[in-house]
Amino acid sequence: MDVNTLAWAVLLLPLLVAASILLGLKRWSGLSSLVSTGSALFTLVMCIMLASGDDGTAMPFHWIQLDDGNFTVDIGLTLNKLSKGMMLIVTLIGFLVHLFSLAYMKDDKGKARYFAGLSLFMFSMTGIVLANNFVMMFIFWELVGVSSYILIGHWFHKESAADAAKKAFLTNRIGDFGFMIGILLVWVLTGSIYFEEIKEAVGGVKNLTLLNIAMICVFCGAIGKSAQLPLHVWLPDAMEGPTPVSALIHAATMVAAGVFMLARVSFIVDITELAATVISTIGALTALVAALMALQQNDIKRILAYSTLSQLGYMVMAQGIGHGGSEAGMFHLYTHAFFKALLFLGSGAVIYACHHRQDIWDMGGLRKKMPITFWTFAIGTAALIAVPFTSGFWSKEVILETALHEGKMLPYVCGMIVAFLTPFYMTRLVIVAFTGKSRTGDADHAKEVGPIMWIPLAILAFMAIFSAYSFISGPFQANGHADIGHLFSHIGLTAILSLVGLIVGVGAAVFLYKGKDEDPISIPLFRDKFYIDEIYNGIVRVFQDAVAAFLDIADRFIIDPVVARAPAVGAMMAGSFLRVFQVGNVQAYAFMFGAAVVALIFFLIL
Amino acid sequence: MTFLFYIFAAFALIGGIGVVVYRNPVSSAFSMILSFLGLAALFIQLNAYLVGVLQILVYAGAIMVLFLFIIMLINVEDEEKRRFPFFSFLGAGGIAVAFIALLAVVLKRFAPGEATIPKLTALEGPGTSDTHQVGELLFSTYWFPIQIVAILLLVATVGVVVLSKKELK
Amino acid sequence: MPVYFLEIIVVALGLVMLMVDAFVKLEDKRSIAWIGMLGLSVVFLLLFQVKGPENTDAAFWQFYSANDTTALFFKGIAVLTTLIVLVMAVDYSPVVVDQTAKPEKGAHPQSGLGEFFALPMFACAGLMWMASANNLVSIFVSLEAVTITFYILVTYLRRNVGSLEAGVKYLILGALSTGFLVYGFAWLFGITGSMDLAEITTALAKPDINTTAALFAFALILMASAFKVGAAPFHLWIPDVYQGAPTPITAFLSVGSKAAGFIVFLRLATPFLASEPIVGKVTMVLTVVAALTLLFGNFSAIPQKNFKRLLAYSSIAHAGFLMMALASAPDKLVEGSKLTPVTVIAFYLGAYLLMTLLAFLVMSTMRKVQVSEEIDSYRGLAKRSPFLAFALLIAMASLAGIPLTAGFWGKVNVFLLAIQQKEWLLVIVGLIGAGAGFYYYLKIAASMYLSPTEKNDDTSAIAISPLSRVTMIALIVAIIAAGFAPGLIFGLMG
Amino acid sequence: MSILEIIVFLPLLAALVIGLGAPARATALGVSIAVLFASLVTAICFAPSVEGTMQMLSSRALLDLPGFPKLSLAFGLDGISLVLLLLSAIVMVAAVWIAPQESAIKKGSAKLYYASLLLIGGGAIGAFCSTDLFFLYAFHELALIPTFLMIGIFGHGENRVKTAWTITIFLGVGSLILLVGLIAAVVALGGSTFAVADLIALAKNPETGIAVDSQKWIFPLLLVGFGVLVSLFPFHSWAAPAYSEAPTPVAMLHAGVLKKFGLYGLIRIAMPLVPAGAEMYLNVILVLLLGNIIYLGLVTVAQKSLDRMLGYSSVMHMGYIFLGVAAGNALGLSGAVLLMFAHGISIALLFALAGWMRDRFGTLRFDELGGVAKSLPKLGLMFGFAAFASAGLPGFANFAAEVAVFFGAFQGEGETIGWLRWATIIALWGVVISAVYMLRAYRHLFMGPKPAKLETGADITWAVRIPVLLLVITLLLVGFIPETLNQFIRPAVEGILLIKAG
Amino acid sequence: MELTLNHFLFVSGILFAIGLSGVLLRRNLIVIFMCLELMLAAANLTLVAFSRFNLQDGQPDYDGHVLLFFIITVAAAEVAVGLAIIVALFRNRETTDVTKINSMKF
Repeated sequence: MDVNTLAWAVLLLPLLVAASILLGLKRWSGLSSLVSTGSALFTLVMCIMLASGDDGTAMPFHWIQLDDGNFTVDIGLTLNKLSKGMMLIVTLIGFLVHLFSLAYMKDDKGKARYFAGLSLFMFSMTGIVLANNFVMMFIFWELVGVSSYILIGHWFHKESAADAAKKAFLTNRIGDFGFMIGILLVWVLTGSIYFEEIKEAVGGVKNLTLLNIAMICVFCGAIGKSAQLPLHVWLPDAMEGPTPVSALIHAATMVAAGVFMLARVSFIVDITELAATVISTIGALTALVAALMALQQNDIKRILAYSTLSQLGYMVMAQGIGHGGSEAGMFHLYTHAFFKALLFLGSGAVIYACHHRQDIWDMGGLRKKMPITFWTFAIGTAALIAVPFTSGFWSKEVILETALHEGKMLPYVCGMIVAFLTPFYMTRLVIVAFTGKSRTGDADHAKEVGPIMWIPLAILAFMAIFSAYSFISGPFQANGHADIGHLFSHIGLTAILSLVGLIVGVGAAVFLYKGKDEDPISIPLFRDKFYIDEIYNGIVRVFQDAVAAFLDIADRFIIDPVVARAPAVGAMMAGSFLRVFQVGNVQAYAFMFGAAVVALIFFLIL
Repeated sequence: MTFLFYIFAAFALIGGIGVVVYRNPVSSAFSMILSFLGLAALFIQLNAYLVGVLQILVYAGAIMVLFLFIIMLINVEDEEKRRFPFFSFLGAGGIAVAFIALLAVVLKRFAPGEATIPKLTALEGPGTSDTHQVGELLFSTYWFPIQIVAILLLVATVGVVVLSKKELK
Repeated sequence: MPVYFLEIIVVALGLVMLMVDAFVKLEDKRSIAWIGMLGLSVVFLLLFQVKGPENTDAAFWQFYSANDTTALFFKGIAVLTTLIVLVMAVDYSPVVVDQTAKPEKGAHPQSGLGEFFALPMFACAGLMWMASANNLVSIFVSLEAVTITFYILVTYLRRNVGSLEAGVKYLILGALSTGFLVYGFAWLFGITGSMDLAEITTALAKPDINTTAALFAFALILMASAFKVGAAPFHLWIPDVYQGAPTPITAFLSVGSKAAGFIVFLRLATPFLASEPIVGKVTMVLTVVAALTLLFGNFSAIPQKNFKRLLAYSSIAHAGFLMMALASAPDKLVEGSKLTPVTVIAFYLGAYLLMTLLAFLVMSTMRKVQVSEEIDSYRGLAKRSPFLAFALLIAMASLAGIPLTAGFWGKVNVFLLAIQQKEWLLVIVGLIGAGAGFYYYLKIAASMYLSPTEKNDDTSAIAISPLSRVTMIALIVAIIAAGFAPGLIFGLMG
Repeated sequence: MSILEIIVFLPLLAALVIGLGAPARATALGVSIAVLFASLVTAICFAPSVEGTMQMLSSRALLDLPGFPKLSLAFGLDGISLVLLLLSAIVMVAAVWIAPQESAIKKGSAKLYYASLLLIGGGAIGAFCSTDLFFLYAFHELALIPTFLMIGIFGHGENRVKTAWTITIFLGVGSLILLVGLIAAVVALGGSTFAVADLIALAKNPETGIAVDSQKWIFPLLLVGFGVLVSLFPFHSWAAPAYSEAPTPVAMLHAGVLKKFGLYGLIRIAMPLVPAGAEMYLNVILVLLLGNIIYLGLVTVAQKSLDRMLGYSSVMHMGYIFLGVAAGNALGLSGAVLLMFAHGISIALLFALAGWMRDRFGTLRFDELGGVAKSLPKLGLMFGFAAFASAGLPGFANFAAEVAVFFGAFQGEGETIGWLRWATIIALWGVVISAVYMLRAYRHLFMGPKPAKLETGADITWAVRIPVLLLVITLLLVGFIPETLNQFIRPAVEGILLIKAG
Repeated sequence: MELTLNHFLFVSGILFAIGLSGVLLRRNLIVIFMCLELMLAAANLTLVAFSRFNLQDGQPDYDGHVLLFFIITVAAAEVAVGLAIIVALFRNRETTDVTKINSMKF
């Protein structure tokens, strides 16, 4: 297979699988899941082949041609360092999630639908990664939204799942609103929607203010997809989906899309200072706020979700700090993908073992019952809290270093604080969930999961530790700053502070939570997520539902009456009035005739 | 001449007013005959002898007799015991006055109306009488309308017969 | 064959019918109508055969316009109307027999029916003369011939209070309008010194004409003409008279009389419109009358509950559209254009004939099964007789001016003319009127199709006589055909 | 007989034949399938040419009198009308096919029902195929009375008669205003012809074109006239109740097909004949279309039952098409035409499913329904397709069209944000709004727990699936490969722009 | 004062107006009908006056007279029919009061 066919196959295979499941394969749900997983493996293999191939653009498909061909939207597949590396992450994590799901979703009635959704998700994500233009990216961007809707709402008969799916989609839509405006503005300014052409033209844009605005608008898309403040609210709720889905969404797809997109257009960010500042600030704030929220969560998946938010904050922040920040962010995305997938799948295994209990205070003592899970989970945690020499350590270090180097103090300070917080809440999680005594019967009866589940965990654990080293990151082409040697020679303030943070955080957590059966501290502000959801609900209720209801009433009682009813009533009244003349008396008629004649004469001769 | 004009005009107008104001239909009918006589005299003053005679024969004679006959036939009582309702009176009078006022304006602006009665220059010799002239016109030039009127009269006859057929009680 | 033979044939037919009624013993006097129908059909066909005379010197032609295709078209309208009125009259005859005087012993049980068929023939002849009349005298006599015949026909149902009342109203107001007409004619004769319309036109066009007197005469004549065609504010008699008159006669009045009234109106108005000094005011008055008519007709119809009365208002409304065409001053017309008030009015009346007669046909058929003429009594007609309901639906659609019916083209032409002449006031009022029209015409459709029947309603099927059915089908086809191809009606104008 | 004459008159004749006694359903279905087939054949035979001129012309002169505009029964297609012809044919098949699912069909005579459907559909087809202004207008009006009867007799709910009145009077008056506008345009162009092509040629010529002074008031007439037919804000209040209470096939045909006539007219008639007028009123149009998108979008959000929500959503989406038209460039117009097609199919699909649900569940109120997708997964899937299509998700035709519209509205010189761009930005928020209400509806109807009272019965059968799939597949096909239709639209739009350019 | 055309026209007009006012004022149908005849007669005076003042070859314009002849004839026919109608009405309703004939209105 040549590169061209290969790229197209990578894109279309998941779609084909999703469609075929939908069209009839779903009757055999087992077969469906196998086909889906097989296709994920196959895609992974193809991506590996692609990664070793040349860069370039696969022959495009003219999706739509307008304006007599002056405006053409292609489905064109770009193969470059960035996209090929990203594809590997996506397909690898994707495959592992598929594999894990085989076991996790074994008894689910909607298994076929689930796997169709997964395949669709893979398709959408592939599209984003390979897109060579904004519109195509937007198309798949939206499709990711749909796929997430399907997967988060997999158990749609549950109110919470249904609401979460809707919320995720709508929040993303709001981001997309900005994204589309951004695309349009960039198009207006540079005259193209193709990344390559924009890259060439962007230097010549005169109206830099508008370009900044455009970039901020584009960033809105990332805010939505990557769940940055203030559109982060969908992500914790998205935990209503099956856990492997969370792993997929949080690790390699969807949320990564935003960061990826920013990296894709880094050439614009490079020349738009204001936009860059906005990006880094929002990223930093997200990292901080999410970490604070994570401190007080009890649901195992939610803790992980907030940690994801926090880590995404790092990545996005990195995109805005300029000069190498973009690569740093992508590097963190890459390492994070593995350990976060690991953590989620691990938590999935835990939840599975505990009969779908998710509250960490309902668990406890799982270390002994599920050793493999525990150890892999611990490795993942270590990477997340940036224990030195794990992958997470390196990638975070790079970001903070760059921020410091570029003199972006706000991101740097925020990042540093998060470095204190992350070890704390992750340690809290591990201690509460895995150590001590089992607090419920479900936890008590938990057993180690089967190999289909733990094999992915093991693979990911390996990656969580070693992915930052060039023997792995090389093939993934995410090696920008993974020059470990360089980092070693550079241990300075940042590394020391990080280490301090790690120690303080872990220590505090151990001190506070060791052997506890309930949370010794309570900070409602954090637990209730700064009341942002409530505020949003209020806004939606006031500014949307109330206004909508008001407008509905206005429509019924003002517009309709004025435009339609009033003339009708007027005509009726005129009719009733004119009937007055028809009194039925001949003399009255004659009188009116006479009067009319007199009036007529009067008018005519005077 | 002028004197006679005013006399006959007064006849006609007073007769007309009588038609309107007498409560008894029979009185109305008689004052109408008076009015028609006055009119006939005015016609004759205008050298329209045939028309004047016709006015008396047909209108004052035949038509008014018919009216009187019907009044008698259906034996209408003095149904208008009351005076005319004020507003009817006002309305009818108002329209009449307005009409006359407007007519006065029209006549004031109607320059040909200032002409005095022109002299008839060709009233000598046989066949110059108005009866002769009108008769000739009627049965030569106007033969076609005459035919239509004939049909009209036929229709009227049939209609009257149909409408006043005796009712079987 | 010369044109004037047509009237002679019609009159002769009428006489024959009277004779047959009087001297031939007939089982069923309805067969008299057949004489008329057959005769009129022949006359209608002959309309296409006639040609003008070679020699127009004779005195006769002062009173009867020759070589006038418009007149021929209106004669056609008169003949066709009468023909269909006779069809209706046959259906309606039981009512006539019932509502006229009970015959004496030994007399024919249908005594009085023969005249009911014969009189329309004379009216028809009168209408045809009106179409050709080009002299004040012939206009007057033919107009009166028609009017007096209608006095009789409207009052025909002597045992019916409504009919009598309608007759009296028509009589009084008709005579009043005749008075104004005569007075106006006198003045017109006085200031122009002529009875011939052509000469009057020339006389009025002189710049030194006394404008005040001319306008005075115009006002008087306008009153009478407006009365005949039912233009506001001289339309007030129409609803009452239409409601009371026997249904076929109402149809006759609303189509035949109106059509003839319009051609007379046209002929009488033309000299004034051609007169430079007064045309401005004349047009303005016509505009106001047209606008008033549109408003009165259309709005008054909205709250109407009686179907016949509704059609009366509809006839006023249509008079409004016709007046709109008339008021679109012809002095600004494009050279050589056939888009003139005359053609537009003729077309409109042709279309109006088809749709109005169709409605009345349905109505007179319905009269056999129910006395009520309330709109509500058409409830459930769609189930009782889908055909009748459909026929009425088409009639209403056409009256409302729904496209692809003849009525739509009528309106389009009127609007074309009015817009071409920049009569914006009329266009706006016409628009409002036509909009209101949708409502009240569809009210009938709503009653037939949408209203649920109630317990006491008769839901039995309705028998339609074959003759009526054929006529209805012919009218439906004609309405739709003319809706697709208005050229069909224009073609009849030559 | 040319193929277009056959396509146009076949449904009308079929209506007549049904009236005369032919089996109603079989005839209607057969004829509509035949029409669809013939339309597809037409599309295949259609040569997408660069000039975008009319093809498949046929003409029969009907009136040629001096002074009167020349009238002929003339048909022809360009890319735009071809697309709309296809839309009509597809929706008509679906509507006729799904009609027996309506239990309301028993309220009156089936003959009347199917004949009316054919008249509505056939009228729309006739309007799109006509190249004569008069017939273009007249064929559209053919639907007026059948719609009145259909809603009044077979409609849903207590208010159906009132609703029938509202829509009929509204549309009737709207089309009268339109008629006056059209006549005014014809007269202003010399009043010599009704042939659209000739009128356009006259308008193009600076000597015979309409003076700017006249355009100033002719265009508003046309805008209001066409606007009422399209339910342009604030002339929209007929639409939602009518669609929610109409029998399902009528709602499908009306919302899906007939409504597009007004937009078609704006593109085909108003813009070429009175281009200067269109320019003058651009900002007014922008305000009104934002009224459609934002105001009515929010009103849609406030709806409490599916049918009314769909009704309002259909009104709301007209705003986007107007945006494309207002953009007035190739991108915007192509987008508008494509969106007309896409919206037509998707709204027909939504109404088809909603109607089916109303019939089964007895209600469409959100608070009385829920969790339907669990027991009726196929319905849930199909509705999901429809809802996402309507919300403008990629993969469906609507998305491609909306993208084109937005790009069209943004196109132009300059690096500033003018009125049109501001309007576009505001309009983009409508995308969020439509997602809000569509997802809310889906959430309320299909997700969450099922109310105990709700009996769902069996899932959709093939009798429903076939028409539904027909529509879904069309949406997907055009969504994935917009060029299937765009190849026709592009040259046609170019043609119109050439006219505009003069 | 010399007699002028206007004298005749004015008298005619006044008579016409009187007739009109009678039509509006009187209740009795027969009298109303008489007033209508009065109006016709008044119009006739105008006609004759104009005939007399518009000389044709030194003679009055007899066309006017002819028209008048027709008017009288028609009026006679009208009276006949009208009275028949009134009689028919009277037979049915026992009244000739015009204000009572208003069963149909609005």
